[in-house]
Amino acid sequence: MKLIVGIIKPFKLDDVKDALKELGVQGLTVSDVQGFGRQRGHTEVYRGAEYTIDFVPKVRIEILVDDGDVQRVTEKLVETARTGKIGDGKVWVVPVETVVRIRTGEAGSDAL
Amino acid sequence: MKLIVGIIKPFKLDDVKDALKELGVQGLTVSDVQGFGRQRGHTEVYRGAEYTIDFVPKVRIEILVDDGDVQRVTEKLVETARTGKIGDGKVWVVPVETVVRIRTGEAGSDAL
Amino acid sequence: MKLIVGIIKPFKLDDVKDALKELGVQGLTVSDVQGFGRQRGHTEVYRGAEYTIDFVPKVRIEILVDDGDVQRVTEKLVETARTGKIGDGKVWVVPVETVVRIRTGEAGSDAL
Amino acid sequence: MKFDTGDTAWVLTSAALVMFMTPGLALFYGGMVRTKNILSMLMNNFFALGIVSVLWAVLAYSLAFGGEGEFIGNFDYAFMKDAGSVFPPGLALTIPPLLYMGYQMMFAVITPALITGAVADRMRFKAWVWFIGLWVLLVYTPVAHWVFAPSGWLFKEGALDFAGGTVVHINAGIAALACVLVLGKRKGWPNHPMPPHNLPLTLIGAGILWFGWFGFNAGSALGGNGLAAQALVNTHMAAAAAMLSWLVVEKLRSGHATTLGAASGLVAGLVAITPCAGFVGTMSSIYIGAIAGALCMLAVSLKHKFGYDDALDVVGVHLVGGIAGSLLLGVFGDVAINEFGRDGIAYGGGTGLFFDQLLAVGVTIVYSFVVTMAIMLALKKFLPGGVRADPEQEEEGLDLTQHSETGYALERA
Amino acid sequence: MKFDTGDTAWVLTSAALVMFMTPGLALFYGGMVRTKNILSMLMNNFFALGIVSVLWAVLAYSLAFGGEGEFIGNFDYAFMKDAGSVFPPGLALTIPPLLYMGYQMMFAVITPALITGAVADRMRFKAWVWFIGLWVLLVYTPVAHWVFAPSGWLFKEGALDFAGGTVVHINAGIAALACVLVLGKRKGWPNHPMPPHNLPLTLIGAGILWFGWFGFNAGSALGGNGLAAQALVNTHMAAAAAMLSWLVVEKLRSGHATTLGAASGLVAGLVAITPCAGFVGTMSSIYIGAIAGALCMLAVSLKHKFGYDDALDVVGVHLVGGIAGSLLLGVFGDVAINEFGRDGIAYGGGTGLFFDQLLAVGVTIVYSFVVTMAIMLALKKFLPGGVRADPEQEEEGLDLTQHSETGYALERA
Amino acid sequence: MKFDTGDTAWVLTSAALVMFMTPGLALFYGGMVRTKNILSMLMNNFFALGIVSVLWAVLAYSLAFGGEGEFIGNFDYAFMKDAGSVFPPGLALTIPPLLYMGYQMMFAVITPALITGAVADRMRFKAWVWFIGLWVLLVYTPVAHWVFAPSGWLFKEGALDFAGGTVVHINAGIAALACVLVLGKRKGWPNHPMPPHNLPLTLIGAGILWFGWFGFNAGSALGGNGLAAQALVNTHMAAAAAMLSWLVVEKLRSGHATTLGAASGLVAGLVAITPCAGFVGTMSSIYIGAIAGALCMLAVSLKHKFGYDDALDVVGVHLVGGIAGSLLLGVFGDVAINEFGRDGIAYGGGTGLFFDQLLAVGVTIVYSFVVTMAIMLALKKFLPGGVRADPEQEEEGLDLTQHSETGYALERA
Ligand SMILES: Nc1ncnc2c1ncn2[C@@H]1O[C@H](COP(=O)(O)OP(=O)(O)O)[C@@H](O)[C@H]1O
Ligand SMILES: Nc1ncnc2c1ncn2[C@@H]1O[C@H](COP(=O)(O)OP(=O)(O)O)[C@@H](O)[C@H]1O
Ligand SMILES: Nc1ncnc2c1ncn2[C@@H]1O[C@H](COP(=O)(O)OP(=O)(O)O)[C@@H](O)[C@H]1O
Repeated sequence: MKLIVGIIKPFKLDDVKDALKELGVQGLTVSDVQGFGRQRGHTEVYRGAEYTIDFVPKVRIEILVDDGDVQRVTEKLVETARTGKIGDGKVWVVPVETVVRIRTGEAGSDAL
Repeated sequence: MKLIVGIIKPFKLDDVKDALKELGVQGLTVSDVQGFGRQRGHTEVYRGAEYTIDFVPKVRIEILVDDGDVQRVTEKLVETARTGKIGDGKVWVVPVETVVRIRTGEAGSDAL
Repeated sequence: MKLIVGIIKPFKLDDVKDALKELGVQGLTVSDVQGFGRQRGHTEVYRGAEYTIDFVPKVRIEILVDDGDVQRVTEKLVETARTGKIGDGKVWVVPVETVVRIRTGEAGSDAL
Repeated sequence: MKFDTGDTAWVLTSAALVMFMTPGLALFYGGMVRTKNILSMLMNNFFALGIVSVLWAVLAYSLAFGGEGEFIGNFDYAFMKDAGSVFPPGLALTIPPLLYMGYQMMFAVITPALITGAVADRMRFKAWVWFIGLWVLLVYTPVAHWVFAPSGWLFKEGALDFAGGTVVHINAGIAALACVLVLGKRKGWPNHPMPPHNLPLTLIGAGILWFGWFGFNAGSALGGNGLAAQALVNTHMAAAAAMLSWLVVEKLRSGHATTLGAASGLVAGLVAITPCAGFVGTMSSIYIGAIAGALCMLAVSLKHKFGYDDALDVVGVHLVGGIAGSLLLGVFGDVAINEFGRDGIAYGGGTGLFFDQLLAVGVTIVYSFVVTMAIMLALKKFLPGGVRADPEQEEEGLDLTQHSETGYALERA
Repeated sequence: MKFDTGDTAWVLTSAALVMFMTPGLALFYGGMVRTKNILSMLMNNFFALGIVSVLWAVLAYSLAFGGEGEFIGNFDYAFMKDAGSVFPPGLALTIPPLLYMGYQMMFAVITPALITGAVADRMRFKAWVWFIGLWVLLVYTPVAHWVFAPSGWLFKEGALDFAGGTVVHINAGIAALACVLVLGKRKGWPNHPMPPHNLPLTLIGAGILWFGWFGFNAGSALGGNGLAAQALVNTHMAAAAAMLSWLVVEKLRSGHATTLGAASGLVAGLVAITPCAGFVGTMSSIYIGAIAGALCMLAVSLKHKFGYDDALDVVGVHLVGGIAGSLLLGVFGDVAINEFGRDGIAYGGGTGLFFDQLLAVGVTIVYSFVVTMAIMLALKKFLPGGVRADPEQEEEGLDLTQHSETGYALERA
Repeated sequence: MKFDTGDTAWVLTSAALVMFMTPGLALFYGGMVRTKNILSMLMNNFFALGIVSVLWAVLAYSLAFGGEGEFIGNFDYAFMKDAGSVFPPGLALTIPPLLYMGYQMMFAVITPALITGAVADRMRFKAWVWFIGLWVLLVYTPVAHWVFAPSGWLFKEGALDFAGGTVVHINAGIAALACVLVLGKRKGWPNHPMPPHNLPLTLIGAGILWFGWFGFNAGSALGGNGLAAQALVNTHMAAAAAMLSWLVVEKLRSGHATTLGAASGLVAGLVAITPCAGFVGTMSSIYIGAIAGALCMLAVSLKHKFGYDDALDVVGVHLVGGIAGSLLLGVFGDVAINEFGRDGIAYGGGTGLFFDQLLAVGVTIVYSFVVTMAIMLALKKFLPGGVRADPEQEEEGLDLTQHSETGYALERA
């Protein structure tokens, strides 16, 4: 069991969700995050004082998948989230030891 | 050292926190997330146009625990967060290599 | 490849970001979270009714690093985020199996 | 007909100001509910502007001010017949009769709107629609007739109510109690904290209420005259004094003076001065405000003691503040301020006025409580689905389940 | 000169109220856009208060009300020459002439501001700056002259417009259509959901609009008199009735009565009653409101059918509501209410008024559409950068890209 | 006594409008602070409505307007004795005397409220409570007497101040400077960015301020007359012109025209026109506004240059704008507009008025600065806990630490 984590551009979320759904992914969890990286932030001006905001709004996606699905899902995610411009984000994979579905107590693949 | 991550229904947060506290858990970290899964989202209407919102508000809990506590804590979490209805969420466990308490620099179990 | 996760006090974020940048860290991702721990929350009063809020606002930082950088980055993070008062937070390290840069598809260290 | 342009100008302005109070009230309450119910609160109040206004033109004005009955009006002005050209019997004003009708309408709108604060977070929208229509016709209209119409029995009795202490505040406050007794407590109340989701919204509302209340009270002088000036100053003073006294009591009891306390206190003062505004002097208005602020601060804990879930303290503020003001008028009434008023205990008038006020208060409480209870029980029984949202709907929030909307989508995206 | 103090008081108040409508409109619209464009919306509206007011004093008032031409004013009052001391030809009022100029100014401000709702989310600020200046001079000014100036040809024709059904609402509504045709659709419209980011803000705006509209319509009686009272009551009734009818249609079609629907409906009613406010009776205002509310609810789907991206339904509400009101005046006009009015079809006046109204509506639509289109096309061609934000700017939001600001930083930090 | 109903109607309306400005100011400032201090800001302003109003009735009105002293009033009207029935010596108005007292009260409330913008984010609530009481009695009251009371020495000197340029804006602006010098800089200022947390709130406030300012300035004509009309139009024009000039300068300097700039500019214009509103012509008001907008835009950077932490630019806007307006009156004053005014330099009056204005400005600055400084130093020394929140409290925010509340709980839950 693995956890795929993706940091993507917010406006790509719907596309990514739809693409993964098509691929058979049954669930995922997202949150709003702020990214710092190569992509520049922006400048804001308040009464003549300039502030540089280094952080850029991003969305973080978490998807639990069976080991065998990791590659397919990762590739799909990368492909769909890509715009080709700086700031498209990262995807990484973390090992997971157990997964439980709270409702039923099922564990492992059944819990997805 | 392990990290237990739980996605639960927001209104269960207080119960879960209290139950884990009783169990001896000294700390945890939560964030607001949006879940997509079997549980249906909802429909919103603005001037006659309908929008389907697929995401459901959830709360994400992270708890660092000693290896020996993983099962107890996971079970308690699952038990307390359960309503039996679709959308109760998931719990998963990730291996952790180091933990440090920022205040003191203590590492490992002492850092919890 | 590792993922360093830190829970810190919100007002330390800028210092931490600047310190890590100096160290050569090229990117990181942050989110707003609520922490529960030794640090006490606060009390709010509405029309005479008192509510105890157990959660304290914290910021969560995620940094993907090469295995060789883990110690340096962790130490810097701990050092910069420290105030010495209860509630300074935790840092932990999780193994990562793959990292991909969405824009280019580069993997591993090149993706950072 | 020729009217006084200055008097007309002031009452036109006042009508606009009183209209503005209902959106103000919506915001005042709206900021106090939880995020998931904000639109429901706004909707219930704005809806009052829709339904009550139309009902007023069609029927309720006539029932409140038509004819010379003691207990209820008649159908003389139904569907606006003649309402634009003649005054209700016993009234001779210097403003257009239609303006009197319009000005009174704004009071009929805001009175049931006050009840939204009590039934918050759990009443079905459909039930509110039925409730408000019935309540205006069966409760507001007769009470307004008794007190405001010159032929009304409480008016004749000598009870005074300058701008609606009994008709508006006590009436709505006791009705709120009846409503919550039928509805029951919100899920989780009182153990689960339900703090205000947006206090700045509440403070916007408080500001608008204070502003609009000048139209409510000083407009009730029905002209641009010295009495209006007295009512305006009294209104302001009572709000100020009540804010201070609420904060003092709060500070002494819980250790903090809160922003919500300031907003609540000023409203308590505005409520209490409503019946008195044109009958008492300036210093009296300060005393009345100060007493009401402290009293209402104490009264908002009653619900915890007695266990009724009056969500946003309509009972603690409007019922208690309204009773305080109506009875204190029996103490501070001063004929030197208004020749059509009466002297209270402190001005050598003895206890006569006080007991007439007590009568009016008691009668309003009993009538409004009983009839409101009957309406709610009838709706509970006969309205398909009843008066209360399902537990799941309550959990998910009224905005989504009643209106298919959410209040905020603030993340940048 | 000696004026009537009461009339002056009411028009002073009304001028203030109409000014307040533009911030109200900014909030009403602002709540409906996405978070990233909230400030752009507020800015476009506040900017209207700046630029139009100065233009008005310098030139536009003179072009609208100077001289006795049929089609356009002259330069008599340019740079405020004499504007403070004499009335436009054909007007003899009981208020200071300068106040008339100031009151009319508030209308000139809000009319182009209405267009901001259509061009939302994509028009460059620089383009808006140029557009609004040109539009006020080339479109608003002549239409106001035709309809409001006693020497204007539509005025003489007998067309009636109490407070701006043609001049304000139809004019802005059709201009909004021309603007969005030139601008094109927003990225992602209509597939990508773009729900309102802050409906409580919209409701604050709706409350302010309702309140301010009393100044707009009842102020147009230009005095504290019976006509003002009638206009005030009509305004209120139409808003109430339109809210109800919008909600009923909405409920029947989509299964829910929404808060945004209530806010939209009341605005539709206010729009429709604007031309009629001082020419029809109270019951008629209820009918007009009820028809307009239902009609506009249906009309907001037209954009989906025809594929023009009128972001916040300026066409559906202001154009359609304005046409409805202007034509219904041909039905419900009643000389008994206003001797300077005319009887409509329902009051035995035959179809004469109706066809004069139709003429005024048609002429306004054609003129405003053509000239607005020309302005937009010229700006698109000659303004460096054109009228529309780059796709990246649109994506990032106008607040950051046009104004270097963000609306909210609500996290506690 | 018989008064003019129209004049009374307008001043009643104006009093309500000026009251509404204080909540408006609270929102204007409130949007600009950080989330953790929003309630503190709202509270400090609302509290001004409470404490100052009661003080006014009890003592301050009498000290400001009682008797015929040159430097200070007396106790004639203390505890409202006679204040409801007689005018202050030298005044003969067509409105009820009590209304004059009430109208003036609203000015006394908002003047110290202006200072809240400077001391934001760090002053203890308890210190504010003491400060505002002392400041109203020791600073506001005498200055108001000198300038507004016919027996006041600056009034007799010939200095003009139509609606409070010296008494309100310069007075509060210089006091703000004294306060921040004693308080010191906020933790992290100026390196740490402290952007506004809710600009829509600020824009709501700006809209309310503009609206209410019609009562402030046009109400100061104390009747529904031509002078009120002139003041209303001037007020509007100056706000509009100042918004434009602020935006132009901002655009030239930083490359962007911002929404906060529009809001700030319009307030700068309103401030500057305050002393002039009833003494200058319409075109002059445009010039005054345009100058003030540009000047204040430049002045808000002074704090960075000199290193005083005037959080929300009370000095840059109110002090500088107030001085600009008071002195420009010496240039643009025109007896043709107001027979009780004087001609300025541009109208052939020579430099006499200008120097009288300069005197009034200088005296106000010196007096207010010195006494405010003394009050703050005394509080710092003698008030247990001092004037400033602890560093930890500042970090955690004033809302939680002073009032045990938080502004928002917006997550759906
Ligand atoms: N080392 C890192 N650890 C965690 N998150 C990162 C890291 N580097 C980048 N990110 C995340 O990825 C986002 C995009 O990275 P950026 O360097 O801007 O562009 P790109 O991925 O196209 O090279 C950042 O905003 C941040 O959220
Ligand atoms: N594969 C997954 N990866 C990550 N999160 C998931 C996954 N599946 C479900 N979730 C999370 O769990 C929540 C509940 O899942 P859902 O399928 O709705 O119900 P249940 O857990 O009862 O089967 C989702 O809203 C989502 O946040
Ligand atoms: N076991 C844990 N698992 C996850 N997060 C934790 C845990 N313990 C503490 N935290 C996080 O660290 C923060 C600081 O912890 P706390 O116990 O208050 O102080 P300290 O780290 O100084 O001992 C908490 O608010 C919480 O976010």
